[in-house]
Amino acid sequence: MDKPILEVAGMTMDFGGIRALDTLDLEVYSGEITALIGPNGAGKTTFFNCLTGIYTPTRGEIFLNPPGGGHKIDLKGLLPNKVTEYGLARTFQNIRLFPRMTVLENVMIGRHCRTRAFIVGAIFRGPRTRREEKEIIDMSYAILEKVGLKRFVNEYAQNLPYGAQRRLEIARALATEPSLLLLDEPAAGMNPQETRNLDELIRDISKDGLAILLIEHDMKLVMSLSDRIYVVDYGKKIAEGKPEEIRANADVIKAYLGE
Amino acid sequence: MEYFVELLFSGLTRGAIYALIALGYTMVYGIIGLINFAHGDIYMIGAFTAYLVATVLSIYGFPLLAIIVLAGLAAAVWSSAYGYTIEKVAYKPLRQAPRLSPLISAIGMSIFLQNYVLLAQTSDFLPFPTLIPDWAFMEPIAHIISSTGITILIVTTVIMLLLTLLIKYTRIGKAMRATSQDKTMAMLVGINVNRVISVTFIIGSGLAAIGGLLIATHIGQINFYIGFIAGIKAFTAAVLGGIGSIPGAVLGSLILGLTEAFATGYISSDYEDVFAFSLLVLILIFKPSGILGKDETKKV
Amino acid sequence: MLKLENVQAGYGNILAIKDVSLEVEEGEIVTLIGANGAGKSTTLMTISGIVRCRSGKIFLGSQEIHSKTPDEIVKQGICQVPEGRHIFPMLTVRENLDMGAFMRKDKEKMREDLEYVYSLFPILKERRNQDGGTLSGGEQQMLAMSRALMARPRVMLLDEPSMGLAPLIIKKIFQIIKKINSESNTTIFLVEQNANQALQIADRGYVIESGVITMSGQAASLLANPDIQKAYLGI
Amino acid sequence: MFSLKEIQRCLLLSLWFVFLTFPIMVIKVDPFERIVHWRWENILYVAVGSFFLSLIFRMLLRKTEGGGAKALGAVSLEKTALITRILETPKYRNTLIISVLAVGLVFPHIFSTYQTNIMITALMYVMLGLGLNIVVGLAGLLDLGFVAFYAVGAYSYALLHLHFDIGFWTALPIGGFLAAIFGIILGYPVLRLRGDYLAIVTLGFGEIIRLVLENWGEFSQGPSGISSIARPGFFGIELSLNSAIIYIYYLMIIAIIITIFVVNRLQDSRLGRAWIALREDEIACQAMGIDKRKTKLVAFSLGAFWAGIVGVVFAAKTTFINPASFTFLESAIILSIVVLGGMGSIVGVIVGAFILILLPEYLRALSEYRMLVFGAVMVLMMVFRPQGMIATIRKTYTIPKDDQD
Amino acid sequence: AADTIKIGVAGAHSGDLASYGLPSVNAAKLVADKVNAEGGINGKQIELLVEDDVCKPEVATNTATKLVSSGADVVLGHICSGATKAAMPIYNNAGILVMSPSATNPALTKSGEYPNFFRTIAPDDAQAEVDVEFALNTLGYTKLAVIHDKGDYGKGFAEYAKKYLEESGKAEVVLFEGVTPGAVDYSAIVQKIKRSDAEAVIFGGYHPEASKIISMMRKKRLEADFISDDGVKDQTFIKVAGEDAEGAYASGPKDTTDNPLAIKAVQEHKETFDSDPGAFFQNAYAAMLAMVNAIKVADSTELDALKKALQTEKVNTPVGEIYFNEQGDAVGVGFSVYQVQDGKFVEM
Ligand SMILES: Nc1ncnc2c1ncn2[C@@H]1O[C@H](COP(=O)(O)OP(=O)(O)OP(=O)(O)O)[C@@H](O)[C@H]1O
Ligand SMILES: Nc1ncnc2c1ncn2[C@@H]1O[C@H](COP(=O)(O)OP(=O)(O)OP(=O)(O)O)[C@@H](O)[C@H]1O
Ligand SMILES: [Mg+2]
Ligand SMILES: [Mg+2]
Repeated sequence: MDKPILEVAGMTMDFGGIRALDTLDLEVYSGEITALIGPNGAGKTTFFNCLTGIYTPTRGEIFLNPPGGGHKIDLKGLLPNKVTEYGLARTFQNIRLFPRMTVLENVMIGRHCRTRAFIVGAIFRGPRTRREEKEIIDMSYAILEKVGLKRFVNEYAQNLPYGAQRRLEIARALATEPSLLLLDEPAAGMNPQETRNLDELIRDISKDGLAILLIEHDMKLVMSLSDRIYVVDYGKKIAEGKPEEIRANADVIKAYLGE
Repeated sequence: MEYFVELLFSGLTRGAIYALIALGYTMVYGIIGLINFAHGDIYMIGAFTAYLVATVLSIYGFPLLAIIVLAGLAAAVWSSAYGYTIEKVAYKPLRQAPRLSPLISAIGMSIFLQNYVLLAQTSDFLPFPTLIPDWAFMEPIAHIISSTGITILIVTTVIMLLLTLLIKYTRIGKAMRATSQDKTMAMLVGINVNRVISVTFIIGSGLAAIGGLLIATHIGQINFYIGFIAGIKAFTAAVLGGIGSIPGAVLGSLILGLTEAFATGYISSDYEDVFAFSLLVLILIFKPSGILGKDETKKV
Repeated sequence: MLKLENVQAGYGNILAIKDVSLEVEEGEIVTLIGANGAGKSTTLMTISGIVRCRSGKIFLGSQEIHSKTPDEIVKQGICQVPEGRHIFPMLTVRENLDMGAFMRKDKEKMREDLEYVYSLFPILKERRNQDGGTLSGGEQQMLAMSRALMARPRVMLLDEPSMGLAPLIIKKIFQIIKKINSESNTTIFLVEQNANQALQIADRGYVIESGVITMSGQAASLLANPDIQKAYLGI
Repeated sequence: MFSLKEIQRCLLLSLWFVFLTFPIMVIKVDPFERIVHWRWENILYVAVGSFFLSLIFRMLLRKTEGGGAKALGAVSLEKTALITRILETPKYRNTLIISVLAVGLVFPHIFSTYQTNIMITALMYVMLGLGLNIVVGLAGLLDLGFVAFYAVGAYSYALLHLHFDIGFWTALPIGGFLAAIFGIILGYPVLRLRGDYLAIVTLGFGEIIRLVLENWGEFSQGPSGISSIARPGFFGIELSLNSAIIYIYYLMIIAIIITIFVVNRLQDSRLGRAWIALREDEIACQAMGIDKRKTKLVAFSLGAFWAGIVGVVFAAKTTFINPASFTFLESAIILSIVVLGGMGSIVGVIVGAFILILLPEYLRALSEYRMLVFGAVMVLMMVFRPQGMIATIRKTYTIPKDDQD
Repeated sequence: AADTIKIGVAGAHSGDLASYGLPSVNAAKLVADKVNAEGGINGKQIELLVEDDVCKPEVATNTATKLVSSGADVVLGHICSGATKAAMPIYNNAGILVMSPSATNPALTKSGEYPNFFRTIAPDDAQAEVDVEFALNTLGYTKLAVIHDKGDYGKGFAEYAKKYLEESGKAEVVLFEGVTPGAVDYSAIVQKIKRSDAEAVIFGGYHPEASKIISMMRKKRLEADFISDDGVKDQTFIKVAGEDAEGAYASGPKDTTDNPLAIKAVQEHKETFDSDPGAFFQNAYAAMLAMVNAIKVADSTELDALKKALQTEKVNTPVGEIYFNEQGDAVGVGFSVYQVQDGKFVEM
């Protein structure tokens, strides 16, 4: 098996007295779906925040191996937008769309870090800019089609039903052409039917060969999707392995799954 | 050394004056996140009411104490009434509007109030009766701080303490904090949001009136424009201390007052305001939500 | 106990619920299921008076409440755990819980209830002095639930109380719902995506589709209904 | 049309106003002669006035209230006023633009110099408004010190002309760039401040600039100002005053057209979208790979640039400037233009500027009541049109019809 | 218009400076009515065009263009020097004579940039000269503090006062500073004055700040003398500062109490507006008389004719028998210093 696209070692995060993450190690491989599960308050979202530069971890390393080869990049302490440019994209547990922008625009924003046009380009709108603009729209539209939000294109994001908003977040993240996609509880607030569609969606996203790191409490989804699962509790890793191993793991059952 | 002390007290007096207005600003901001530019003018109206009542009473030969009490009362009552009405007319209809709409409404209201007083009364400066006599026992330090100055300092401190307690421990105080953080949820736990907001305006305006009375006594004259200038300074002070925080408003005001006094005393009064505002910028650069301001902890 | 007659409500010029009539008897657990955007949350918000009821009637017992203000409605004993938790971000966990009991005067009972919710969710006790805004999603959900419990309402409206919770806690939440319903005879009106579990504990259920009630019946019969199984239970 | 209940409420209301205005309206004292004038008649005026006003107020409010979400803000695309609908359909839009342009072109020839002159002022504020609109309307950065950049522009021309006899056309870009640089200097440290903290810092900055101009006499000639600044040159030809004014008028028209064009282009460009997104949610923005600080700085300095340009024009038009023209109230008015017109909407800003600048001039008829009415109008407009006169038209994109999932 | 003489009256008629602008309007009305009653100027009636400029340069240009557009023949105004400077080019271009009762900035006359500008008030430098002369020679002070209100008028005056004090060599300026108008408290600056051991304060500005400062000085037990300009020589100053104003000095147009015309003017004002006239009333009244006379003599409103008439013909006005020099300053306006004695300005 080739080298992981993301290597995290000894990640620790303290908030005043509270230790949200405790020397956590984790690896993600391209083309795989890795799940991160654990009780509420275990530190999952915090882990995402540390990866994406919203918090700087108290201790620990984060390295990204660009899929195209090239030497690995240290992500620790970078600004969020830098991290995204290097190919990490995320969705938020408490939805953070641009409420008063249309669905399409939300996705177009995702293209920002992959496009160049600036003041001059914007004003004079030369052929390059026009081409770029067209490319943005087409691609955004394609992505919306993929996640099945076509019919909302010109709807304001804030007026979308909850489930649709979650999918829009995924679409927006995809627009940044990530090599690693971080999903924070994408199925929350979806009914089983929608969850099933989401399942398919995530599958065919990962078919495109990018790595996915998934936080989720819906075990049905996690077990069916993930290639590997990490279980954290109180910021510590308590188990790691294939779904069936995890399902069988006594600690995990005690701390998290229950009978 | 003496000079230093003199300046110190000038600064404190000035600061206390700002604080009296800043407190109202901070309360209103705290509850609906609105920079209430009309607040300075409410203070002006308070001063005018006090002026009218006091003068009338003194013409009819009431004793000084009665004058102070009645004038103060009248000022408080009417200012509160104005505050209450303004909120209902100019801000309440804009609860769901974009954040800036009430701000503009406030600016308009401020212009309106100034000209309302200008037309109904006069553009000239009017002599404000000295309601607080120079106490004999103050004579030895009268060259350092006047009786009025002392009074203002004391009143400000007392009000600050009372407000802090009110916000922290009383039922209405809790309701205020809840309302300021999440109106929908506040309703869902049974808070009458509209009433809470009205009460806040009433209290804030009442304070402004007390301020109006004391400050006018201190300056000795009023006209329709005093509110605007003082208002801007007071708001600056409130932000400096961390807008929304009661002690912050006072602290910010004192710091602002002291800066101006010492700038005047040791450098030049030409640039006192420049120093005041530069200080503001500096402090905010290092403490982006004011000295005592709590940064909104919204988890990602 | 709670009764809606042909209620219409919406936002701006969007009609989110077009014709909702339903009834919840005293001491019942009734669940409302429906797809995303069907109008479940709007229904609850309309009952609580946050969203204006444009036409139709809402009764609590014998009296009309659709024209009352939210705080009056809460005083009547209707309390809601809203979608998206709505924790007061800059109040501590403890203060959030106190706000839940804002309407109450009986200090003694309140202290007991506080201990009770702490016993249900020990994590909250652990974090009682942490700002609500910094809690994790699930912790916030627990806090929201507990805050509602602190109010000791006659009628409790729950909007997706299991959202974002770990499997263990979800089990617990449903136990709690059943418990307060049976012990203190609280009437429960429950909105759930997790229709399966909801119908397990509910007495009756309603199905809402794009703002209109399309089906209703005993929980058991709904569970058995193939259409529902297909559409909402993911079987 | 009015139920008895409403009438009653209005009566109560007017009673309330009688009470409210009692001290200020009724009592008037002459502290020197120690006489009290009780102006009882005013009670009557207030009562009657407020009664009818409140009737009208209710009637209008009833219209606007048309069922809105009480707690959750609701927005939707269909919701459009007539003006907006006109602007959305290209056919009408073009006819409108053409006719406005036509009027604009012949204006100075049908109206008096005075009319042209105040029209220039209005146009200058349109430009200021459009500049600030980039900062506030698009990027959502509340700037209460915008006038500072205006002052920088004006003084750079005035001083350059005074000391080095530099002409209008050379000064124009210089003024703009100087202002932009000031924008960056201020913006760099403070742009991380949240909403209203930024507002007050900018306000402070505006005041600082004014105070320095006022006190640093050696540099700026202090309060007595700088006089006899040259009007814009016309290929070296000396113009008579009237033709000079008309000339400036046309310059402004051209400037406006350019501004509109540019702002429009910026609005639906990659940059413009980034600004709007930034206004909506900063953290999400960064997560989408937008460089927060850079994007904000660009907005801030672009706005400043425009203010600087207008500043130069201002100096050239009045031929005399002193710090009195650059008070906080100016900033407030410019901000009002943006918000009152409709945040982020170009047409809105134009409408706003015309209302707020021409109104006081035409209100001269009311002489002393001028500013009173002005203030009231500002409040009422906000109350009845909270979104501003003209709603923003977000660009919508057409989709191939066939696919409907 | 051939059948009427249109006289524009421009100045601050609203806003916080209104109290300095409105008295001129009254003066204009009084004179106009009188002249019209007597059959007008060479048979032509006077028509007044009153326009507000809020003392703001940019507004002043609008006011000016408005007056020009509506065919004003001569203009009384503007009130503030800044506004005046901004407006002058427009009048100049239209060849309209302008006479201000209150714009004191020296450049207006001395720079020669405003050939069509005249005024009936002494420029800052002249006033400063009087005050300084008085402080040095009559009162014999050697250490003075010069304070101003940072305003157009006040600072201009203060700078000249400083200049003359230093040139005189008899006294030193121990403090030169501006105070922020409208500030809520002046104790700091007063402490500073005190520390500077100034024997007297020369203040440039208007009465509101003057009364605040002098009151604060007395509160702080600072007995230094207070000498100021004619922006302060206003009843309101005495009334507001009350006791504290006693003994303060202020310069102003030569005593008008025994000048019959002045007495008459005040009388008319009392009758028509049943109140005392305000700031710059006498100057405005004088300006009106001067312009009316010039128009009568020249029997035209053509600029050069008027200028010639103004420079040659002496006119009897409330501020004395005056004519105008080449630059446009009034000659013969006596200037003297007054002291507040039991509630009145008494000429020294
Ligand atoms: N800013 C903060 N200050 C203090 N404590 C914090 C802060 N952010 C998070 N925490 C604490 O750190 C712990 C981990 O939070 P986190 O959001 O990562 O949990 P989580 O695994 O995402 O839980 P959930 O599954 O409920 O989302 C929680 O106990 C939370 O209370
Ligand atoms: N604030 C709002 N403004 C405008 N439209 C809204 C708003 N909130 C909800 N809507 C619309 O009202 C309809 C019903 O929304 P509601 O939230 O009630 O659905 P729901 O059944 O609760 O869905 P979910 O399961 O996602 O919570 C949806 O179509 C949604 O687009
Ligand atoms: Mg989480
Ligand atoms: Mg919902």
